[in-house]
Amino acid sequence: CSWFGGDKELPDIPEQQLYDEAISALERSEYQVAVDKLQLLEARYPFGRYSEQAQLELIYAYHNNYEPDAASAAADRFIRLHPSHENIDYAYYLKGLTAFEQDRTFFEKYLPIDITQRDPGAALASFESFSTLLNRYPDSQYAPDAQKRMVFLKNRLATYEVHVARYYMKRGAFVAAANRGRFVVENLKETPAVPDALAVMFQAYTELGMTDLANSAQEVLLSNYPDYDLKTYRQENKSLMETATFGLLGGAEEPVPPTRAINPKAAEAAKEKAKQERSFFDKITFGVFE
Amino acid sequence: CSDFPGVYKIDIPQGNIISQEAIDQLQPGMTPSQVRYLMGTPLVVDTFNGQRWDYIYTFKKGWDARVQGNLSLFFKDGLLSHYSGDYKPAGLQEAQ
Amino acid sequence: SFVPFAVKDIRLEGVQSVEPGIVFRNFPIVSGDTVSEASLATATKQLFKSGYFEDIELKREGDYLILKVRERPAISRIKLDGNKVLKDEDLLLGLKQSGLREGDVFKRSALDQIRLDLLRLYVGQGRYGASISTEVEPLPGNRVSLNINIKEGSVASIQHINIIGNTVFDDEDLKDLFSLKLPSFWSFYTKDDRYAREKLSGDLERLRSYYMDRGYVKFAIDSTQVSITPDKKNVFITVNIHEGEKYTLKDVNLAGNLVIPEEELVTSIALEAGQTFSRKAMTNAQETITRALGDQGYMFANVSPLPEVNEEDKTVSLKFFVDPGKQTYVRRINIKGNSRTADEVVRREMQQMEAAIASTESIEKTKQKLQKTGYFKSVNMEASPVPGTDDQVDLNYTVEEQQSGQFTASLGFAQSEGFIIDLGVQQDNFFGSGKKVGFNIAKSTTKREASFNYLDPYYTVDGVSRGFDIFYRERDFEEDDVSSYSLDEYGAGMTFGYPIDDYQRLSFSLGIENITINPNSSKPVEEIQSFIDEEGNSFLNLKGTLGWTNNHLNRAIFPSEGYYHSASFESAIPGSELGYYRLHYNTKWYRPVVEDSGWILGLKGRLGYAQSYGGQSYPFFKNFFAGGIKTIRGFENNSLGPRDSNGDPFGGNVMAVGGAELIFPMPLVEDKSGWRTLLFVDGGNVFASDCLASSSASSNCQEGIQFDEFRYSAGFGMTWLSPMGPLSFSIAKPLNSQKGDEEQVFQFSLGQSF
Amino acid sequence: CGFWGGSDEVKPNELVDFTSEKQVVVRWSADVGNGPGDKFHQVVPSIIDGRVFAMSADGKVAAFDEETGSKLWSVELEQSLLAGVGAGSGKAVVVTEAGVVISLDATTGEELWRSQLTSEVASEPQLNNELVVVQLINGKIIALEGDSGEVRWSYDTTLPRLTLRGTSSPLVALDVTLAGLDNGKFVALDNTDGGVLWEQSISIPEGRSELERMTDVDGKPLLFENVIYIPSFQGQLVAINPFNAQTLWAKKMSSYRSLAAGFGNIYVSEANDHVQALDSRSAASVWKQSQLENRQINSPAVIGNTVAVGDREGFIHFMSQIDGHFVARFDAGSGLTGDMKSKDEVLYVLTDAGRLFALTLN
Repeated sequence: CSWFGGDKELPDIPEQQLYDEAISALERSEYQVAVDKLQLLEARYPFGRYSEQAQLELIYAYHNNYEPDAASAAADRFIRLHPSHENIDYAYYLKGLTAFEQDRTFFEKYLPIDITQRDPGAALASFESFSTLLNRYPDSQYAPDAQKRMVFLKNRLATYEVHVARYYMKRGAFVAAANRGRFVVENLKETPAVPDALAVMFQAYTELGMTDLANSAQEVLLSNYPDYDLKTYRQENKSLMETATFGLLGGAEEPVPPTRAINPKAAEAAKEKAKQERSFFDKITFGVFE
Repeated sequence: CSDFPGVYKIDIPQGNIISQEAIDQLQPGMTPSQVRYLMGTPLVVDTFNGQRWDYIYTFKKGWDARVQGNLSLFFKDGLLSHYSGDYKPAGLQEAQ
Repeated sequence: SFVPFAVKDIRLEGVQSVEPGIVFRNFPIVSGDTVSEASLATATKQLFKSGYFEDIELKREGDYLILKVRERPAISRIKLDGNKVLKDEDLLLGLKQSGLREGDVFKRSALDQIRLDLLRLYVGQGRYGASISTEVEPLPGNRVSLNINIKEGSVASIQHINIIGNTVFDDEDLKDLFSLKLPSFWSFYTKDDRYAREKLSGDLERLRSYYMDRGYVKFAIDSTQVSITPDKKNVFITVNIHEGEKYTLKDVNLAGNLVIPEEELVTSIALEAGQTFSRKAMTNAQETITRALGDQGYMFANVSPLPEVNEEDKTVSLKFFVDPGKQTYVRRINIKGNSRTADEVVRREMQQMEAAIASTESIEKTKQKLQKTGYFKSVNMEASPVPGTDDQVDLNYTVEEQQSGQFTASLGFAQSEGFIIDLGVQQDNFFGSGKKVGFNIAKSTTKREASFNYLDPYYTVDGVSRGFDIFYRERDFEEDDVSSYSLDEYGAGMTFGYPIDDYQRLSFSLGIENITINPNSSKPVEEIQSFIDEEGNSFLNLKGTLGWTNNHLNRAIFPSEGYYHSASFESAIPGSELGYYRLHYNTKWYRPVVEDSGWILGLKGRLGYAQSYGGQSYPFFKNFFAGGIKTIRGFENNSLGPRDSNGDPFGGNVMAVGGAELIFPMPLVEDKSGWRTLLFVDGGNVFASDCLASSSASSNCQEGIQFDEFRYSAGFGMTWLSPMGPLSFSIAKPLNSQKGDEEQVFQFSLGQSF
Repeated sequence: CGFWGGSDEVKPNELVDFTSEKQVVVRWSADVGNGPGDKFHQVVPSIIDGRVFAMSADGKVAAFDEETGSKLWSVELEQSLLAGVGAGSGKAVVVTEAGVVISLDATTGEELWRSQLTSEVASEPQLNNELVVVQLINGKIIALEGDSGEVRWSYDTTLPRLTLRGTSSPLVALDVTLAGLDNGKFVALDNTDGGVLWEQSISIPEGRSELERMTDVDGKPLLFENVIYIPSFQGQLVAINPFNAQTLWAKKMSSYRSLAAGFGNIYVSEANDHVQALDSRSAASVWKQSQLENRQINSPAVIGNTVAVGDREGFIHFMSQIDGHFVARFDAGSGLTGDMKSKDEVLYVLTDAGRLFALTLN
């Protein structure tokens, strides 16, 4: 005895009518209605004449209905079920598009948030779907647009890497900064961030005193981007104290080569020497400004 | 009041730890994978010159000056030939 | 025999609802191919694999190939009835997991699997008596409807748990270890009297470790019997154990490549000969060694304990075999989930560097520091080895952001003052920049204010913070039912802070403020009047503050473990028109009652002492106040402590406030991380160390701290992390309120979390 | 339909009214503490040398005179008991919940010896002149020396993961012990060393879920005219000639209760609470009484020309051995989870609440 209303008996709507209603809902961009109709169609007539077309339209409907996860799941399902379908490139394209949209979230449009410094997760997923589309179906009608979006994504990822590299320079982790720069040069070629990446590599290797690596980075940079204003890290960032005291106390030191010490005893000696040298100002401000 | 606590700066270790006992086992003619087995994977790789591996170790303890030591290994047609840098492997010649 | 022939064309027979296009796509033979017996067989197999057809037949008519197929029906509807305890969605989900959904191809063989899966769902709920029958009803267009009717039967509850062979510990202690219990008053809610095999194996494991942790190395569970009554309503569990002897630890030694000096390791694992052998102590020691190695970069070290039992003297000699593996380096640190917070704001908290030796200690400290920022609801880290290397890992941090800070906006209109507005924004992570920004504009009966504050916690990369604030404020204390005067203040300040180690910070700030007192002429207050006569009513004050904090809490919001101290010394710098100093000390301490059970014990304490210097009289408006949701709940805001000549609360220059809290998990809520519920006891008061000259009787000013003047209250508090910021409310009952105290049972605040 | 789930709760059949042809006479009745309780213990009184022995779940053991029902002795063991009292050759033996076998002197109730077992015993010990044989719920059968409690031999078998509560109890003859096990097997063991003389599987597990694969032999085997009849749950009722282990007949039938025999019939309380009479020679169904469905009846007991079964509500139904129609009914006052024992035209009944009746029919 069912208490809450009998089992709702769905009338068997003929396949053709269901499909037409779904398509017209799409045209009127009532995407929620379209999604429901297409889901019903797929459930009632799984192998009907329209089943494949319905699955494709479903991805598009989810995408416009701001359900990115459902859209990419539907796309995956379509790719799995119909590997050799003629417009499977459309599925890959839609999958890439949903991830792309997801990345440029609400914030970027309305709030002053620099997206290139945020989580690149969605951008990576979008990049991968577009690249599968390009190498599997180079002549697909969606390839040019996908190509354009990939360039945007690559730049975004490269800028992100350079941001991180700059942080590590500030932190003094020079090998880490150099490797982040190298990641851009090796994997994200032809992006506007490449010269900055090379500059960071040059600065990091200079700080590490690895002159030949620094020179080769500088050479590649200046040969490809002759008018790049390349400065060492120290010139670029006068010491904090100088800015805090408007240039009165801290002079711009030349890049002091790191004290070379192979064994611990030498390290101790170097530390002692460095201790006396701490400037008087540095002491009274408890090293706050160093 | 020089012992009043200054700003705490975390230590910054960077690069591969190089042990004398490992580099003394380096022999000319070794293959890259043998070198990698002994010394570990180099953290600094020269994108523009595959024939040289740089093992660099640098450590900045708090405010003390940064301590550093490095060892560059050069390969000739794929095999270890010579080295340069602060560490002196016993079995190899230094590059001129 | 079969003669290969060129297929002129392929004709389909028996196709009803499946689209011909699908058939040809899965049948890799096209007209014009020459076909052999083998190629036909593989083609048919592939078509069959597509799952659309029950039977496929190939016939040859001249050069035509006839493909005769019989379609498998598709399930177009699954109808469930008779299920009340398990809803349709749960059952359909269960079916989906075993690969059956509306729209799938129907395979008769799957019917039995369906019955079994549904039965298992019911057995999982302890309903052993359930019975399920399925029926396939054909529908037009080669589709079927699957009708499943269910008789759920009643729940089997555990009637009897018996442990045989226990001599050392009695039945009650051992049964307490079990999650399976005999029916009790609470069973309708906890459902702990329902048998489930996984629960039993978990209980047996707990029993085994209970014995193994108390020296019974040879403990064994001989056998376990689970039996059920014929009416499937009662379950009986009997566990037969063999305790064996109690063993003590004979000696501990370490073998293998230790990398860390042996004495250091042996002292760190704190296992002495002679103590009762305990498996838990053994695994703890193993973890200590693994972590010690991890701190030196040996992330993939493995330490295997080898206990050798010698029967004669009932002792165990414990040997740890240490294999450090290769020193591991961190190649890249990836941060995910920060859609609002900038990468650098997360990365700057990290102690572990890229391209550096990996250290479990700094990785663990990173997680703690990220949680202490208060920007994230959860932080987890996964290390994934770098392919192609055996000594490099990438660290992947996933953070889940949460609203940190709060936002208040209220607009109103009152005849007496016209337009009332109170707009306040306080963001700790302003647009994800990691900077603390706050401003508020208020115009209401009690105050008119416009203030702005800014703090950059990472002015330098080491965490030197720099901030400043600027404010204009008129506050009428009488409306706030404190003594009747109003205060106009405006000023600005600058502050610097820096860490002196991982947990402690020092800070200095310099501020300049101009204060004007305007006493309420209609209700003069003697104390205020006598102060103004001596010192005048407007002051320019240059104040400096020295601060020290030592924060070992494990999280900024809802800490559950650790302690926190902070002390500050604020003083008017000589030469300003005021001469006073204020000392303030604040401490918090949390400890879980039972490890990760959600039950936490918390203690809080605040002390304050202020005094004037240089012969000037002490500025009353720098007094401490007590009472209200921030100090002693259950009493009106700022209503405790000495009274002025009109009998209004006047605050005091000595404060002692404390409290104890029992935090418990929020019932009935799935995601408990956004809630904190607790029972609390608050106590304390403010006092005046020397009374201002005042003749009227009502000012009952006694000097110094009077313990019998302490006020206590107890009650229930709750905080919810709303999108607008932490919302807290408390219901408290004052325990010893005296005449004149203003009680307030229900109190509410936005922006302050317990 | 019920509001709290469980709406399709199985309800016992109503009592059928009939013209009773016989009167039930209570010869005597006595009290045994608060009785074996209703935790589905298959407790049954034992009658040896003019004494009736009974027990209560909280550790009371008592002996009553067979004729008068007067209490001869009673002992408080302060340890809870699960199974009934096994009596024979001057001893009364019980097993506590903690697996301790306690042997008492049949005449005085004074304790003779104790022996700790490795698991629980849920059916009363069986005795012959030399041995005390107990069947444990972990699949072991252990024979203890009658006078000292030393273990002479022990037989072990593996059990399925889920079994029915309770076990059968072995038929102990002079030189052989016949036992039905919880894994559907039936073994004959040599009393000297416990060696397996022969083994027969009574019920083979079918179906996929643990519940469907339960095949316990929980009822006690019945020796009737030199043939052993063995009931099993979700399996078969099998008749075997114990001397050459030949199976005479096997009939698909599910029962977890013991059997009774009379007038050439074998009486079975089936799992679905139908009482059936089968011809002992051919296993043909003589009659079937199904009006007691869902009343959770216990094992049948023959008294006079009737066969009696008790139910969970405490009614004892007497049926004619000829055609199974109801002849008399007696209200024992509280549930009958344990089985009843008939001896010399007297039916001894121990109710869950601990009331011991000696009933006769006239």
